[in-house]
Amino acid sequence: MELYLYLALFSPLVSSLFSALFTATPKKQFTGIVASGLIILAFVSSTILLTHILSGGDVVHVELMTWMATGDLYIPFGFVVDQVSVTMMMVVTLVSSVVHVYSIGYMDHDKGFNRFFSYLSAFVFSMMILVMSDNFAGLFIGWEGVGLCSWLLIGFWYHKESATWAANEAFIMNRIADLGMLIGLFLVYWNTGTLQYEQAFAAMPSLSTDILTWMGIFLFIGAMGKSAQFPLHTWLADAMEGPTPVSALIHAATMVTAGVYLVIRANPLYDLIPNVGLFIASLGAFVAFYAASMALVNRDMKRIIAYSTLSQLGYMFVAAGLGAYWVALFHLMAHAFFKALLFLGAGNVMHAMHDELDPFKMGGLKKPMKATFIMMTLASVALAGIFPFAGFFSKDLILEVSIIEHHYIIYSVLLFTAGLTAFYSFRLVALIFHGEERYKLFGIHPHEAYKFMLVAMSPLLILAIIAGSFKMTYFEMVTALLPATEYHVHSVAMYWIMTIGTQIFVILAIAFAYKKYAMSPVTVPDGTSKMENRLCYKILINQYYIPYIYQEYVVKPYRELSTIFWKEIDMKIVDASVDGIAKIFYSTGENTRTMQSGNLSTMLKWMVAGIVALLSLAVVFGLAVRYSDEIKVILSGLGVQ
Amino acid sequence: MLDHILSIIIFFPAVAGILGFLVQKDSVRAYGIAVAGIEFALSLWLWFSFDSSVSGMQFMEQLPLVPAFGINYILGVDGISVFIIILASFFTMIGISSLGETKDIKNMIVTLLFLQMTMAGVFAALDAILFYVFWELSLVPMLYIIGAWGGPLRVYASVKFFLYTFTGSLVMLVGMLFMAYFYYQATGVWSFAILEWYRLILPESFQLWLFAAFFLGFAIKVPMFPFHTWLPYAHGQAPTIGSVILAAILLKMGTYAFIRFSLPLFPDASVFYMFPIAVLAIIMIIYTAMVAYAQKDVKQVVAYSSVSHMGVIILGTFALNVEGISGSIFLMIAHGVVSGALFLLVGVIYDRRHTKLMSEFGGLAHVMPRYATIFGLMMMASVGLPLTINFVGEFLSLLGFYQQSHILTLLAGMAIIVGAIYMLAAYKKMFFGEVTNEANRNLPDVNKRELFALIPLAIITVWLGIYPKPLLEPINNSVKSVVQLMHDKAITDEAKSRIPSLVKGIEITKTSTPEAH
Amino acid sequence: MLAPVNVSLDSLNLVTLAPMLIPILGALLILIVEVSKANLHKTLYVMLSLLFLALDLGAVLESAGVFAANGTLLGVFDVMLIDGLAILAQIIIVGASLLFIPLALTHSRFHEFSYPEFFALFLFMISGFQFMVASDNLILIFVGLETASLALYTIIAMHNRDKSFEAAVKYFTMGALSAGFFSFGAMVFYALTGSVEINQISAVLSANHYADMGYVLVGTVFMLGAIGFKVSLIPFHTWAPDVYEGSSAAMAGYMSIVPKIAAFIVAIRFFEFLIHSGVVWLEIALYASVVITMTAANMWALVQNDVKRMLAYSSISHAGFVMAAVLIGTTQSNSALFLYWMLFAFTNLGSFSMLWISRQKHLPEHQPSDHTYDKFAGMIKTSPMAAVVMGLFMLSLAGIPPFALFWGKIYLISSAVTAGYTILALIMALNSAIAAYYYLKLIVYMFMKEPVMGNDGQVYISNSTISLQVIIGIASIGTIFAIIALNPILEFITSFVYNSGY
Amino acid sequence: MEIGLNHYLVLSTILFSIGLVGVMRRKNLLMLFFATEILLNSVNIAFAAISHYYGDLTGQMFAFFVIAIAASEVAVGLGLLIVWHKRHGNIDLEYMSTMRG
Amino acid sequence: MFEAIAFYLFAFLTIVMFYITVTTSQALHALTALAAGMILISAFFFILGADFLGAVQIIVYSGAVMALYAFGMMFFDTTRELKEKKGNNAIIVGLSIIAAVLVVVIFAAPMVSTNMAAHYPMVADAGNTQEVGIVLFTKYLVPFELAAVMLLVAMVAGIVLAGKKMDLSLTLMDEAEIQQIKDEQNKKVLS
Repeated sequence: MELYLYLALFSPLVSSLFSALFTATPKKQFTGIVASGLIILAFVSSTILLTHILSGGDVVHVELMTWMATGDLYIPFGFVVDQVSVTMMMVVTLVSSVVHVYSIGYMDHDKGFNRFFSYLSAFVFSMMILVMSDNFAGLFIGWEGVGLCSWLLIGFWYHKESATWAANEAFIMNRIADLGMLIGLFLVYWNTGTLQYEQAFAAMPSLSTDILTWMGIFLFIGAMGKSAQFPLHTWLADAMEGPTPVSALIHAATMVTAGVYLVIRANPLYDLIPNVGLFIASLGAFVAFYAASMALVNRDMKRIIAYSTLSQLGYMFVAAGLGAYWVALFHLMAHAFFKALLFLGAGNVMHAMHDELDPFKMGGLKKPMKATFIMMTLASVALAGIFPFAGFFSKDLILEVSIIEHHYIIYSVLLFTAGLTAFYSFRLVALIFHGEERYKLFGIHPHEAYKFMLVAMSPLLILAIIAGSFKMTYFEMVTALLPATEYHVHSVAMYWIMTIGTQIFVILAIAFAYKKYAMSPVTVPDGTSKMENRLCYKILINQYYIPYIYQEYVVKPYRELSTIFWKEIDMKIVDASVDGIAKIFYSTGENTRTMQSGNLSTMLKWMVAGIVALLSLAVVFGLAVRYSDEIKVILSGLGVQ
Repeated sequence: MLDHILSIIIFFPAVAGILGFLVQKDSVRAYGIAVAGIEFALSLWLWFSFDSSVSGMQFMEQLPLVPAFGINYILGVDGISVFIIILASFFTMIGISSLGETKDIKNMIVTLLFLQMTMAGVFAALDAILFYVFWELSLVPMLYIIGAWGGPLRVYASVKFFLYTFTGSLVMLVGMLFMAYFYYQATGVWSFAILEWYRLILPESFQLWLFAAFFLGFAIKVPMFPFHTWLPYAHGQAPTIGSVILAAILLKMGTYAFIRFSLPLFPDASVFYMFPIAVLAIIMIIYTAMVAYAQKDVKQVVAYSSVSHMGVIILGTFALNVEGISGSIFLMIAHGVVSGALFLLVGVIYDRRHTKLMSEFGGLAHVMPRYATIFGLMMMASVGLPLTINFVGEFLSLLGFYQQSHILTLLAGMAIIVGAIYMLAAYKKMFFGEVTNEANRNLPDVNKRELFALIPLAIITVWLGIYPKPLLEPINNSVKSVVQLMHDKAITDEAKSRIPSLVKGIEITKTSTPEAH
Repeated sequence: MLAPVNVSLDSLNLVTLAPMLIPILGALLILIVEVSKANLHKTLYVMLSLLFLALDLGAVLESAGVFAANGTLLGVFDVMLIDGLAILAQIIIVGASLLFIPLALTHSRFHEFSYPEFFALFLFMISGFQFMVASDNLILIFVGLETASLALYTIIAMHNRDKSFEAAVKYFTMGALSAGFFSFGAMVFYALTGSVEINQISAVLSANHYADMGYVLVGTVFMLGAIGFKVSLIPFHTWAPDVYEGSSAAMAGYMSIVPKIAAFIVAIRFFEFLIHSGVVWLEIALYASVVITMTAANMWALVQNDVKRMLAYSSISHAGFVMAAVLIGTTQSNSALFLYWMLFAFTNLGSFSMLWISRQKHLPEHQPSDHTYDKFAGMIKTSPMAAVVMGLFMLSLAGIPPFALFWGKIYLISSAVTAGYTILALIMALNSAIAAYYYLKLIVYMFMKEPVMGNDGQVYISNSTISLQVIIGIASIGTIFAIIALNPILEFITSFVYNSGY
Repeated sequence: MEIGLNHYLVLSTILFSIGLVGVMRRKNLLMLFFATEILLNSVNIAFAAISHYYGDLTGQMFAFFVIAIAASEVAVGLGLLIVWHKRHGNIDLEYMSTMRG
Repeated sequence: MFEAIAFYLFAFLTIVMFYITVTTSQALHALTALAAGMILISAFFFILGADFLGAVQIIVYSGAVMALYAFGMMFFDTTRELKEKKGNNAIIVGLSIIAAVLVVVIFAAPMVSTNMAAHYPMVADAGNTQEVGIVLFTKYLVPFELAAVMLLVAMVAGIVLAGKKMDLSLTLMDEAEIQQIKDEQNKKVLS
């Protein structure tokens, strides 16, 4: 099985390096094909590993070599394929295989074609390290690695100012969280003496709650950055500047879920500190609602999906925070499928619309883009959680968990959010595919994507539909590692009321969306309509003014402070004081050199003056010596020692 | 020959430098590369014959110079110093081979060879005076390099560099003389041998003063805030090769000296001053990073980033445990490689455009993709991305210091944020966007000569990031003995508890070591 | 009636006179040669002087052997005192003179060297200095001092241009004032103790426990004035820069070494017993003047435009630095004084010789004095070897290891540390940093600036002859490889100083 | 009223101070040399007096040598002045300040 | 009593003479006053029993030195009234008075320790000149000889400086000029 592990791990690396060889050359179709092939190889290996684990095989654990060893610290390159990581591997390799193949078409006309595959495969490799590592340090490698690839890919079109800005924003924001993560690591190391999951988790129960709480908080701060939780969420929406396959892979399916993965991975820790868990869950619920609310009014197709991702991440954190790790993981998996599908569909639309992102400028695309229409609709249905699609199983489970754990506020927030989710999803679908063909106003002739791209998307479509049916298989597998809490509402009646109630609520939301955006005529908003001048609309469209606040109260002051530090403090105080000391010597020399007037008479006077000065000193001293006793008396009278 | 390999490594370039005067002007570059290559081969040989499982000094050489005053020619390397020596010879080679069109190239190469002598000497010397000799002597070639080949403010910059460091080290010299005097009092003979000094246990009050004296010398060299202002000038004005060697090797002298002198000689003072120094280090990290962000000149960005990174090294050093000190030593090497490479990269663009202002550039990634790639790699290494060389050092340094103070480590950890900010901003300004300046439209990409210098650095950056063990293991062994020595020598309870003992349960009796008073 | 005085020749120890008599004989011989045949070439006199100086050095080393075997030697009614200090000082005096004399053989012709009187006066001067250091009798010291000084004034004036006359007159007049100070000081001590011999003075003073502190202080003040003038302590230094500028560069280099070491010996002999027996005032006064001399001279050197004048101020600073050894007054510090001065002799003679070798007869328009900084601009381009050598001397003067002066510096600072003068040690160290600035200034000009238009480098070696090159070669070898000879020298000095009781 | 050593010392000091005044205020070098003669002569009085009161000849010896020194100085000093005067036609020290700073 | 009167008288006169020397604007007055002062000092020497010294004082100072100065004055033509800038007199007077007062204050106090032994005691039955001779030619033989050297130096110096040798400055002349002058000299010798 080690072979498959290595294959799964390293074939993306090979793919990346292979593509990197051709970065300086014009587009080569085969780099895309080879890269996709290698990723698919990784997928196959992961599948084999999955079947191995499913069939009750042992956890595959290898230690490649020592990375760092000094003092008591010992960090190997260790990789483990267990129930959790294999799930993640499956998600990662599957989605990335799809995205790779898809990208061959999507990036067809881009001159950075080869480079794109290099970056994309590098991302897969980093992600594989992240999920497969058997220790926190390895996790951190992957953590930073995906950050790097995310930076590269967001800024892939580096000639665009907004893209590079977004890339840097994403990287720096992630760095802020990474600091928390790093501190978490230090805490783990100094308290348990190791960074290996197994030993560290084994040592944790004997630690005091305070330390564990801090550990949990700092690790979660790390997770917050990567999973774009409030207040570190702004980068995710901006990250949509990257190519759409990137958004699908990184900013929907895989990287952003790393935070959830971390919490799941550290479940022995979070089990010990339920308060932190509750905080995580509350934050998750808040983010779920908060993001969904922003998605309601947004006019950027990709941003809407990004907010939806954010919202779903909130769901996952709710589950993870409440201790339902397997539920979180399950939703993670299901979400990966339908969200990636949604993004890829959006990519098709963008292609068709020549990179137009405003859904208000589309409409009626279901005719020219039938396949895409179907896929996106189904994905939205899955997202909305309609039975029997994947979202239903995973998302409803989270609602159940919250009610079973008696967190009714969370439950009601989540329930409300589920309605919002359905609304904005179908608002999007309706705006794009239904109604009038507004795109004609802009003189665009949309066309369907390449066939093979659609084919490539089909596995996701299938999974988005049927993933829910694997729930029990999955449950049995994963609970070998995670706490096996089955969440059942106590009374059957209650269960049905809840389920059906939710379904109805969601369907009503969908219907409302259709009514508003598909049935009634839609105009491109131009800032004049009544709704657009409402306060709440303004707040939402401006993302609660958070980016503005960051820009005005963090970025700008930082820049100004930097300039002040440089020009005022460094140059005018620190440096000037050093130069000042030198200048004092120099100017003293310059001012006193007149003493050497060259006049002999003056020189003689100086000599006599020297003698007189010495004599005066001598007399003072002589008197002091002679009358030392009296002087002491006087001084002591004055209070001097 | 192996018995005298250190002497050979030190004096071979100097002798070759003198002979270099006789080489014809057009051929002198080849001569320089050849000499530096041999020197590098010698240092590699040193590495291969180095027994990494031994914690003590190896290849010791001893020759009385002025026995009446206790000055001896003592050389030796341990895991702490050996790699910096190798790095020095490596950078001399890289530097000479990357030299482009330079006026008075013969003088430059001879100067570089002399500089190499002093650098090897500093790290191999085990006698304080010998150390001081090389330490001061290293200023002279650098003075000349900056002053003769530098930018418009070169004279100011070079003299400032020289005088500033010289002043600090003179105070250090007084400290050294004090140490020798204490040794004389305790044993009746003069000695400047560092290993002999290690046996002294000084009372805390003396330690504090002596530590301060040594600190001034080292801190200016490092350079620590607020003694850092010579560095931007020196880097800003120096030619590429000068900046490379200054950043890669010369700055390391200060931090190396902290580990070689301050920690083992004054364990109690080290503990006493740990927090003030850590605060300074944190100011260095954050403040200079912010200053770097405000810069308009890309070389100044790299220069200030050096200061910022040196802050992390200082912090690791004053973690006073094996993890931190090993990390800081590793980071010295890492920072040497990375900042050296960054300065080389800045030199590449400066050679082409004769400006270093970032506003002059923009969109270079279109024009010079290979350049952008290597720059990007080095920038990421500088930012401390895992699996690059810098991360190992930074991680261990911060990890080590976390044991001493949580809050301060948290603040120091800001390094990874602020570092990313100025680096990414600079990268964005230079490489991203459209090509706006017509002068940049047709810039040639990095050429073979430059690649020859840059590729090895890139390889090292990644290789040691993934597999730091060849360095980390010997460093670890030597650091362990230093930490143990410090623990044994510590006299205050505070110090005893702050510095971990590695030998559990065995307490070395104090009577075996002479006590000065 | 008076009884006849019986003196046995043995008890006179006439051998103690030998080193001083040799140069006197040489001078007389030169005068006789000149009288008998005029217009002989200067090389003859140079070689004669060299021969006599070599003999002199031989005699000094001979007495060094005697000292090593028998200890301090008194001679000729105890007027002569041949102890370690005297021998060491004579070695420096004669050695530096040996290095100086060949500098007369310049390519261009200069006035003083063309006349044999110069060499006669020079040898007389040396014997004067030798008497000065080889006695503890204030009378002999005074007469020796004046003999040497009068010869020196004349030698300076013999350079024969306006500046040198001015220098000689200034030096002479101030010297006369300081002679007054010396005699007044000696008078006070004579009044106190009834003796003019330093060891007697010391013995009597300690016998009555310095009962007349007022008198002691007055005497000390005037002695300090007189000796301070000789070693150029501030504010008695004002002659130094002008005299150095006025005399030839070679002479200036010589003056920065030999007269001062003679004065240092007197200072050691006179001040150390005072400090050690608790004249705290002297300690304070010396401390202050040492610090002021070091620092202020450095600051003035910073602002000079002429290299020779800069070196003059730097010599003042170095003298102040070394005076600290007298203040500290331990065996180590006294040894350090000699070590420092020997190494300083090499370095400073070397750097002044470099100026001498570049001396032009007619200055170009843009050059207001003999050795402006501008003159050396871009020297590395036009005359690299000379630039490197000059740079070497500058680095040594700045105290950059491993060049000669560094070793003297650390030994001296170490002696301050050892004796507990920590602050002084720090001030001494930091002064080196200030000093480094103006030495660097010359290096900056030489290595980092472009040559002045029309300077083809010929100017730097306009005076060059083999003998000058040899001297510079010796000086630079001494400067670079000082470390090799350091241990024997140090042991030699220390044993001599220690056995003399200092 | 006995004349003691102190009287002579005080006299010597007063004369010495007069000499110092002369040294400081004279601009004519010849006159300045007069003042230096006064300095040395004043000390000689003291030496002779001490010698007398202590019954010791050393003081007279010192005075004797001081006279010799003074005489020699006159010779050299006048020589220097003659050289200067030949060139410049004056012996005023105000004209002697080409070197300064 | 006689001694005291003599002391005060001579002291007064000496001070007056020397005061005139340093203050008068007539060079001739100064010279005369100086000579008078010198002679008055020799009077002190006689009072103090230093006959030989007194004689030397008169011969050397009043004779030789004064004669030299007189020649010098004629040479320099300074017999006319001197114009001396009356610059910062306050400094001069201040410094001297401070110096005088300080030293006088100290010297006015009698010495505590007067019990020192005379190293070269005066012999009762010998004349001062004889005593001086003995001490001078035994103990102070070396200084005496050195003084002779010093006088020789002074002589040589005087000859060199005041003679013709300094008339032409080789330092300032070019090599060609020097050669020309030499040739001329040789011609003169030949012819």
